[in-house]
Amino acid sequence: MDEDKRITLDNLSVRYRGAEDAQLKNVSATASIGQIVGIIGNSHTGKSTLCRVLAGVIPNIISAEITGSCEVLGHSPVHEWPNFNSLTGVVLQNPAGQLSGLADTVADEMAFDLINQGISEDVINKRVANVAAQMGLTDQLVQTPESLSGGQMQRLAIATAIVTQPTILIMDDPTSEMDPLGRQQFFHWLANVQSTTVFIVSSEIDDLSEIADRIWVMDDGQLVEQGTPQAVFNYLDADRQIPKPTAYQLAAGMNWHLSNGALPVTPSELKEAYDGKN
Amino acid sequence: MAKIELQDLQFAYPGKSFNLAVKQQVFADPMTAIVGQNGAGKSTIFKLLTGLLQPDTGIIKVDGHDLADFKPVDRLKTIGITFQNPDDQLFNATVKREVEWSLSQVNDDRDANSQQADKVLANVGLAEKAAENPYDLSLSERKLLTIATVLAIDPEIYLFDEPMISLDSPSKLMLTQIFHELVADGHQVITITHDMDWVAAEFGAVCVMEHGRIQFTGTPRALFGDRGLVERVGLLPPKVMELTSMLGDSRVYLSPEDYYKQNLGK
Amino acid sequence: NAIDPISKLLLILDMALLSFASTNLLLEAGLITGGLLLLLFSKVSSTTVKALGFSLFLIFTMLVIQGLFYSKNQTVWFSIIGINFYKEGLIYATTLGSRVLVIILASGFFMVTTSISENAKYLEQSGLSYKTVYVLMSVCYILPEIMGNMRKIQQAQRVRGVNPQKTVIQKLKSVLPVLIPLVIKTLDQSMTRSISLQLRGFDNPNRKALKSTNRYRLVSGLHIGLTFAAIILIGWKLWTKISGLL
Amino acid sequence: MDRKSVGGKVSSDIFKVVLTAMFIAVTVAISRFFIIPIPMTHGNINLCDAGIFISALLLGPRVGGVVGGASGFLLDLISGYGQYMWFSLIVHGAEGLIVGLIAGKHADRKWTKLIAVSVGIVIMVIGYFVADSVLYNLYAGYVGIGTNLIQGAVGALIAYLVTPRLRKRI
Repeated sequence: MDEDKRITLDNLSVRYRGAEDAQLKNVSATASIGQIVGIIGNSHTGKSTLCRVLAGVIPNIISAEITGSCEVLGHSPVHEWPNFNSLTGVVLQNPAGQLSGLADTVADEMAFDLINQGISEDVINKRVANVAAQMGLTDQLVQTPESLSGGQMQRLAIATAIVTQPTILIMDDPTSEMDPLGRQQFFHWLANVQSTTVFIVSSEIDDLSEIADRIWVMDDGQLVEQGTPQAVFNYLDADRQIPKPTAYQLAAGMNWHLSNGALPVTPSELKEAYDGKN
Repeated sequence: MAKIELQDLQFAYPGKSFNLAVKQQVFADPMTAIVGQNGAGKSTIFKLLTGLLQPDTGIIKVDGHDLADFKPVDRLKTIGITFQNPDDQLFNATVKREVEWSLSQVNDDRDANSQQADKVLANVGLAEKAAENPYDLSLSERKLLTIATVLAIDPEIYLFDEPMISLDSPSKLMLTQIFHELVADGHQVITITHDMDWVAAEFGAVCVMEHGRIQFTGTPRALFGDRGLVERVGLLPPKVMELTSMLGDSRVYLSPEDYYKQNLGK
Repeated sequence: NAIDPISKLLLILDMALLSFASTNLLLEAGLITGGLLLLLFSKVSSTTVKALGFSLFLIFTMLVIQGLFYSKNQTVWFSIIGINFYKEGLIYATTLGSRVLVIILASGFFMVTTSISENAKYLEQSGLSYKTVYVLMSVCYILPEIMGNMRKIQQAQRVRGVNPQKTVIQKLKSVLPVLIPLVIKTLDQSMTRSISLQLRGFDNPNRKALKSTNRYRLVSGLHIGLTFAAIILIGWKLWTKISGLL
Repeated sequence: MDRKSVGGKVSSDIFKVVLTAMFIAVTVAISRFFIIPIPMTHGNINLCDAGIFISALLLGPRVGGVVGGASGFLLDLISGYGQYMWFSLIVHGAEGLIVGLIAGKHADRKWTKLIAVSVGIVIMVIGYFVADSVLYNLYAGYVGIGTNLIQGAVGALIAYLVTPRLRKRI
């Protein structure tokens, strides 16, 4: 495969200044362009740090000792910042903290990045309308950002990240404050995202298994499993204390196997295994 | 178990169109979940129960006594609440002192408070962190700490506002375990949550809210059996039911275990 | 909306200075009517009404206190249930109250006619660095957010037994449990926000200041005229003070 | 967010810019919630000095000055004490600037802190004495000295209690 179309982490370690332990320890992983990579793991296992490295926040904004290499589609977030920054859209954990703090309305907030890039007003208006429609915020465009609910705020944060049409999208637990319907819509939207490479940290195991091309499992700063959702959840050690998808649990209890012998992790796989059994 | 009763409760925020109206409601099950979309009035009920808001009309009774007559200390000992965001309440220099501070609001005996704090911290798995600054803990641990500050006082009734948000999966298991222990000890637990899988698998009663009204109270099995209602109030059934209905089975299943029980060996 | 923000500020300054320079109640009344008219012709918001209500209450307490205790009180004007209100004090308090009202009305006019983003755009266009504009203007947006955080923290602490409502001691005791979470939360949010602003291209050199949608008339003329008026007023006030001393 | 791992490692111009704006807002917010009106001076006792001292001690003279001036101004504007706002801009601004200057790089030392904050209080008290005298009369000015001293002392005490806990997080 062409080297420019891959995401490669090679022996990546990160230690924050003044901290005793490394946050990331010898992480090596690969993924390809256009894939959705789901990152899972328990609290304090390095998921957020990994996101920060992929986004170039470490070491460009937060200083840290970093060894090993990180190449994203032929660019290095470590060495090619701010060039790399223009390719990425980032959604951090705390949605309210990501607002610019200088916008009358939701529409102004979405336009902030584009104004900073010096894009013309016509283009800005078009893109804002388009993104608002995607995120279901069209009715909220004229409201003030503070008046939004937690879930809407998260959708606004996502909107501000995708309005610049990034080729790489990095999201750290973007649905924590959404209600079930909002979350369902979000993952539905994400499944239909085209020509964008997505890294997403989430604890929504079921939704991730359905839409992700790769799953990376973090534990204590190390990347302990990586592969397709089916492969990862079939081999994941129960000691990791990470829940399995409901489809997997159902099939495991009922002994419904796929033709390749593995247990299903997505609804369609479950259907396949169920039909094969009955 | 203490019993909460709402009678002809009415509340409206000044200047907003939202109003809450509950004619008659008894929280009879020891483990009740309050569910509904954002803005349905779930948090408003909690604020009324904790006295942060006063009802416009109607009364709230705990074991037959009007809540408005409770002294502040008695109220703390009767109803304890944890909010969604742990960072809104942590301010002491160490984890242990945070718990002790809560205890000092109801009890002056320092030694007893210190012992109680140690016991509770061990209970939520934070014993090793007792001397650390609360803000050095992970989000999941901070959330457990705020829960510990309430557990320490050991009120009769526990209110939890979205306890599962920002907990990782081992902590979720631990909290569910704690809930069952509380219920076994004769406490009542009332929880606001969006997590339908959890509600279906663990709770005895569900109370559905929409636009400031209580639309349904009953068992999870009854709720999820009424697909029309579930859809109308903007809820999703538990994931296991989404899967089984895809497989052409329209019965109610509350968890994968529930499915095995009903289908294995047939 | 044809007046630019700086001219409006200068206008406020002029009105305030004029009301301080004079002790003539008729002039004060005129200024108050002027301020009221300005406000009515723009748009009256609920916040201005609230602010006005509060200052009227303040002025009322002023009238009572000065009417009773003003040091130059001599002539009894009227009495209520045996308590004497003096003419000198009441007149003095009316003068003070009018000044307060003039300032508040003029400021209210400024606030309702100028949106924050209009100010921000104007300041950026007039050559201020974007960072300075950000500090000055983002406060207006951050404030409601912080107030919201504060309310949430207060509630969370109140159900733990903190009661800030009754005595001054209780109020003081409730300061730390609210202040510390608030400041730490703010630090946290500042960090997220500064990371996010950088990611979103805050210091991008390509940034183009947005064209303000309002066209201002007579900008330089107004500025010069109003500044000149302010200087004259200050000069006049100083001169009367000095000549009073001589 | 994971504070232990990140605290104190973000350093940039933008961080200072954001912090300044945020601290102005925090100062106004806390002052709004703990405000005791004083009818005799037609003013009030509030906690804005605590916020100003904290900002000046933790973040230096420039931030201290801006936070002081802007929060004093805004606070008066929105609390209905509009007659004070221009005075507050100057008085509190000078207060924050000077406290930050005196505390300088040794804001951890007890005595430096104490001296800096005392000078700050003196500036504030004198400033408002002038303001009260101009706005009303000398009598109001004298009454103000007392209440402003109390306000300054309370602010200093709170800043003293809070700053050590925050220092390592910036």
